[in-house]
Amino acid sequence: MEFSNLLSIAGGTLGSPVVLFFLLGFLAALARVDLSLPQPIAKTVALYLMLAIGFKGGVGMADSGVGPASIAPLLIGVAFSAAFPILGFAALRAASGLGRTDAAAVAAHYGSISIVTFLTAIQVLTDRGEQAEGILVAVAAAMEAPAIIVGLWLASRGRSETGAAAGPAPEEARLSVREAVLNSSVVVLLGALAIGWITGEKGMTDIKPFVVDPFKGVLCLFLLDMGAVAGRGLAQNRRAIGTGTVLFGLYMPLVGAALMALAVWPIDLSPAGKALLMVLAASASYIAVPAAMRLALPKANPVIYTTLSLGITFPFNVIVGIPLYIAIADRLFAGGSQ
Amino acid sequence: MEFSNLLSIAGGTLGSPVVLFFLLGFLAALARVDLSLPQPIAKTVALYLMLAIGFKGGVGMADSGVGPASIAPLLIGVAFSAAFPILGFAALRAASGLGRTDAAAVAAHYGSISIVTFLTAIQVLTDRGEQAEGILVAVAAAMEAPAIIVGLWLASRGRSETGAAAGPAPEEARLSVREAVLNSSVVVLLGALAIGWITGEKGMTDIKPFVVDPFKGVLCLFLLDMGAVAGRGLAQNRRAIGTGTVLFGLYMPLVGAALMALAVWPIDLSPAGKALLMVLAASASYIAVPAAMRLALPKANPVIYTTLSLGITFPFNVIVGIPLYIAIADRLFAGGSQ
Amino acid sequence: MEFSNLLSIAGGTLGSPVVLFFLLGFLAALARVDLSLPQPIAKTVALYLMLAIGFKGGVGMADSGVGPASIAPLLIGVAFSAAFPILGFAALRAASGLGRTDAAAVAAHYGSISIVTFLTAIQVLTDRGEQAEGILVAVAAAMEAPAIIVGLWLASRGRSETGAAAGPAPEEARLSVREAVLNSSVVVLLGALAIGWITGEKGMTDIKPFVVDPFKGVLCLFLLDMGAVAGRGLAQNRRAIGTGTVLFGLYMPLVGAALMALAVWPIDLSPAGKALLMVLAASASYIAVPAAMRLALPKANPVIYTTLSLGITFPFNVIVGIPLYIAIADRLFAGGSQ
Amino acid sequence: MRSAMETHPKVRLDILIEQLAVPRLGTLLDTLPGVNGYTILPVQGGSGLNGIWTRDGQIAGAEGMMMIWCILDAQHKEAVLKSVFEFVNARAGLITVSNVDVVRPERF
Amino acid sequence: MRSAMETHPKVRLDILIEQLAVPRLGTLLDTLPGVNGYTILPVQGGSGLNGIWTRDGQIAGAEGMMMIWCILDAQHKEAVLKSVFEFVNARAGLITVSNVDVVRPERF
Amino acid sequence: MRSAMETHPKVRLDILIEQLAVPRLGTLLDTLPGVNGYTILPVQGGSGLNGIWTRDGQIAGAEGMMMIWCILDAQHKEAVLKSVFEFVNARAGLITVSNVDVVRPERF
Ligand SMILES: Nc1ncnc2c1ncn2[C@@H]1O[C@H](COP(=O)(O)O)[C@@H](O)[C@H]1O
Ligand SMILES: Nc1ncnc2c1ncn2[C@@H]1O[C@H](COP(=O)(O)O)[C@@H](O)[C@H]1O
Ligand SMILES: Nc1ncnc2c1ncn2[C@@H]1O[C@H](COP(=O)(O)O)[C@@H](O)[C@H]1O
Ligand code: NA
Ligand code: NA
Ligand code: NA
Repeated sequence: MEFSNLLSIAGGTLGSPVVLFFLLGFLAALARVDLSLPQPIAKTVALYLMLAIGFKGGVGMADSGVGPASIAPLLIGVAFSAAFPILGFAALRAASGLGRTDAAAVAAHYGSISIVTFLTAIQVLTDRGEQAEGILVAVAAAMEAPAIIVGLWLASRGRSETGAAAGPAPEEARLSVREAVLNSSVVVLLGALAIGWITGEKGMTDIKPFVVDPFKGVLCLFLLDMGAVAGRGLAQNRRAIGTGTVLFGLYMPLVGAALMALAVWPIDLSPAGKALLMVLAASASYIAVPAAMRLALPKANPVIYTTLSLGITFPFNVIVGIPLYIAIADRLFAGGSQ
Repeated sequence: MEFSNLLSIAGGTLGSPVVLFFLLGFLAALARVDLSLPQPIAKTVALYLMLAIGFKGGVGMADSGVGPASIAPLLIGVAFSAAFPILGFAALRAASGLGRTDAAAVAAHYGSISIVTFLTAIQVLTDRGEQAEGILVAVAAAMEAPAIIVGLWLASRGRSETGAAAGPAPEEARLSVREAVLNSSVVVLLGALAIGWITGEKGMTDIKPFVVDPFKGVLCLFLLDMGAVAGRGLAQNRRAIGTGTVLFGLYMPLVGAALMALAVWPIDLSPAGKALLMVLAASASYIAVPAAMRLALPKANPVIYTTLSLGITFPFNVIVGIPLYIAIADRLFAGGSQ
Repeated sequence: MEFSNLLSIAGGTLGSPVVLFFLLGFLAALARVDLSLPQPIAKTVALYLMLAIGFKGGVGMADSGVGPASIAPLLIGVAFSAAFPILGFAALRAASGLGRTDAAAVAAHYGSISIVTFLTAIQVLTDRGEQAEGILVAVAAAMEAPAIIVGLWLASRGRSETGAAAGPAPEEARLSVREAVLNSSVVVLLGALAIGWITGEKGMTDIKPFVVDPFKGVLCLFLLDMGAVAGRGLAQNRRAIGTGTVLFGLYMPLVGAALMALAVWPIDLSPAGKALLMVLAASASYIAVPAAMRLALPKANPVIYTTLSLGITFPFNVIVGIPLYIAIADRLFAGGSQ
Repeated sequence: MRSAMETHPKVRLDILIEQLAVPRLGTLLDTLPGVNGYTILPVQGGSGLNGIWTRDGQIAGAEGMMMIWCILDAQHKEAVLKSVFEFVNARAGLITVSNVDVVRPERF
Repeated sequence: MRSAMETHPKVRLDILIEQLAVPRLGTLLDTLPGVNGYTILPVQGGSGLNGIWTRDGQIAGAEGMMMIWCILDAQHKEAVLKSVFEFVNARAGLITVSNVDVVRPERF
Repeated sequence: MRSAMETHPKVRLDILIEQLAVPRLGTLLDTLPGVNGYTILPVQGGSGLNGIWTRDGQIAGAEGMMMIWCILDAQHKEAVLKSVFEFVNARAGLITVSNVDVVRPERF
């Protein structure tokens, strides 16, 4: 029954237009047909999704109140984001043959989170009739920066060892962290969260036809684009990254989700919320962290971290990971309450 | 009564916001006011319309099933697309004074189809409460490539005659046909058709507020842009093309629609479906074929084929043709069944 | 009670997602986080809002008819737009220390109108359940050009005085006025008004899910962008404009609204319509007039007029002005009829 | 044997100009003898005596510049430059002139 | 003391080409010895023997050009120019060649 | 009579740089003596030692470059080039230097 449950979730996920449009863009890219959106559109669709998800989260918080129980997921998220890069760095250094700077850059991506994966998981949960706490949006936002700071610290430890400056100059590091914390996605996400919280159900009535009704359709269009970009990167660069690194992109999400499952076990949170935290743990950033690494670690090879997080882990999570994490959360956390 | 029926359809068409926005863009352009959209938007709106019409077609196919009866319109469409350029080529060589290469390029446009004209006709039919079979979307997609292949063949026949290479190099021709068959519009159209077919009514419920509800409004915005581009082209280039060529752009749609009316007479298809096939036959491409001709026949003059298909035939079809073809289809094919 | 009414309107305005998103963009810009949209998107969203507001206005005119009573607001609007720049010019010359050309350019902005401020006010009124006459859209459009003509005349009077050409060459002036009268925003606004008028309620049913339902949400996105641009301009250029000029940007809207309140007192128009005319009077252009001044008065400093109208008056109106003018209109014009 | 790739000296103009004025500059260029074409490149932003500007977020065309790229024969340089400078100097803009080589001299 | 900013002469190609043909030109450039990279700049519009065009409103890529900017060493100029000219000459496009200086000569 | 169109030699820098670094480069340029302005042009894509990239479909600014165009007086060339090279060399980017003529020398 558990296995059939997983299958049914996976089937539901694979049968969802959202995932099918992702596959369309991805497979077309592998066949060298580029379905990506023009950049101004891609950026704006992303901004729209931030705005919508933030606003909905804020209205959710206004509805149900934000109690002290919300502190626990926030703390767990931040702690995970800070600690997971250390594990990832060790694994990459041991098994993937990456240099210090590249390993630090990649590890930062996996400690941080992918908001698109998060959105996709929310949609899958919504399709199943499950809804998570609004605070999860704030948790997602809070999980972006710690991993960047730790990643830069990991890179900079090489400085003293080797003499040469493997890590970033302090000024660069400071600016990059500011960039990551204050990048426009995060600000829109948190700003919309605040606005949703302030305006509550009344605000929601006002702009529901914009932020709720077309949301899933817009997500389809966006995942068409993301699939196209992920597939293009994979097609162009698969030979540029070694097998050990590719494997990292497949097992690391599982490790992250498993650790997070343990961490959230005792806390007071809906099964959907716990599933989303597992998704956040499993996902790898491709907005904030690549930008921060580009700035602070210009000598890290962007081909490696971009291809890995966007070309490997993102498709893996969309197709395999999300149904799996939800099924596990269902089994572990919903079992008792049913 | 037939005439009044035509008038009422024409009145309905001209009174529709979709056509009025087209006229707004067109007339403004003639008065040198440019209402065109920025290119990233124009491209994305086009993509959205492909996605929406494909998806709806696919759901329609899931609803009603795709029987062997669907083969007939597909075959007729492909045969028309391959044969009609030969007729067009002969007419252009005889009456418009175009050289071989230009005549071949133009003829390919008229054998192929205009998806925007198709969309407009679907909207006019929908406004009248009529709905065609979902398979028509696949027919439209299938009618793009044959005309390109035949057009390139017509151009290349000049090679042996003259010694100089009038036609494309074989490699160029191959790549251009690939481009036409696999251009992103067609892939999104067919991909969305498949996704609609797979997800059926359930998928439709999910993304209806994105692909159905705002569709007509988005079409208005798009036709504002198309009118602007068509009018601009006409204003800039009307002196660049001869009267014989201009007339071709007006009579050729009528010839195409008439031939198609004969071809679809015996087959098992709704009157709306037959009207749409007439519209496809009457319309001239301005996405796939211009691109293919640019690549494979760089020496053909793009001013001629673009101005003709977009500046003359497209407005003619939107304003005069579509109501006419629907009225004829109504008279010929719906009469018996009523 | 009047004061509490103002407070309640102001509270309603400040609690509206539309204004909160504006503040988000504005405050983020002051904190050097740029939330502006890519330009193709910003332009298209503006076009969409023109199209939607024009169309709704036209349908409104079809519904309620356009009687001779509509002439009065049109005439008042045009007269205001022509006369107010003279007052503004005198004030700027006396109290702000601007040169003739700069003063003329700034004054033209304040005689003309801001369509975004107008949209925001319509939304605030709609949220209160009030609706103005459709003709107001035409009034707004008609108020753009006169101020430009008068502004250029004010600048050109310097020519004879000084010998040097302070004002525009006549050909430049003619072209700039044409540009202002026929800029694409105005044409779309008036074109959509005409289309709404022609198609009436039937047309509205067709495209309501595009022009009405998501309108407020799109306006949020747009004001996020406008806030970002306004805040950026203010942050960059606040030192470039003197205190006298800044004060002008704060008192001039109040003067304009007060004068308009007197002008509309006797005429036959809904209180909402009168409030909107006050908003038009109080607002300063930042689409048509900056473009016209750039072309016709290239020696006027764009930093002054742009920062003033967009960085000072626009936020002032959105946050303070609109609730104030509505409260006053409420008190003056609705009191009697209630 | 002479090289097939013989090149010929021409003059390159780069004109930075407000985008609102581009249609008029285009009309001017179209009428100047020796100008057989020009190409317009978008500009994203910049910095100058009047401060910093960027295209992002702008809804109006009022701010924003374009770059015009124009290749012409040296014999027309003087006259073209004179007309264009007169136009550009009345507003915000820059012109630079440099030397380039082309393969097909008869185009220009 | 020699200046730290010693510069080295290189050749700059500016290639204007239909955007549809850019992928093929890119493939060609990638195979030419001496070409270690190139950069693609968008073009907004232009005017030439075939009239005026603009990117605005276009849904298809059929109209529209791109500018390719390519820095290379003088020793490869002749051969690269020959191949590129052959490609460009078959379609609408222009090539100009000019001299530039760079700081890191080994990149090119 | 001397020609009204007397031109004056200046130096043109073309700097290709990651767009994320453009604000910082701008800040640097704004502080350098001799730099009175610069212009930013968008870049659509390119190819280099690190492979091919394109702007299409990207949601983040992480990938993507811009081109900076800067005209300056020869007397500042050495110092400006030194500072800019230091900045660019630490990351992905290119600088070329060339000679141009301008009409109004006092702007630069
Ligand atoms: N020295 C320069 N080099 C390149 N571009 C410049 C230079 N000076 C000014 N510009 C450009 O011209 C625009 C207007 O300059 P200004 O009128 O000085 O503010 C600036 O925003 C830049 O885009
Ligand atoms: N002399 C020129 N200088 C710069 N660009 C040119 C020139 N001639 C043509 N072009 C560009 O090349 C395109 C095609 O030129 P044509 O084939 O002559 O119409 C034009 O639209 C311009 O963008
Ligand atoms: N020789 C070159 N000419 C023009 N642009 C180049 C050249 N080499 C590299 N580039 C540009 O610089 C970017 C980064 O180069 P790279 O770091 O070598 O991958 C490329 O994507 C190109 O846009
Ligand atoms: Na993670
Ligand atoms: Na056809
Ligand atoms: Na005003």
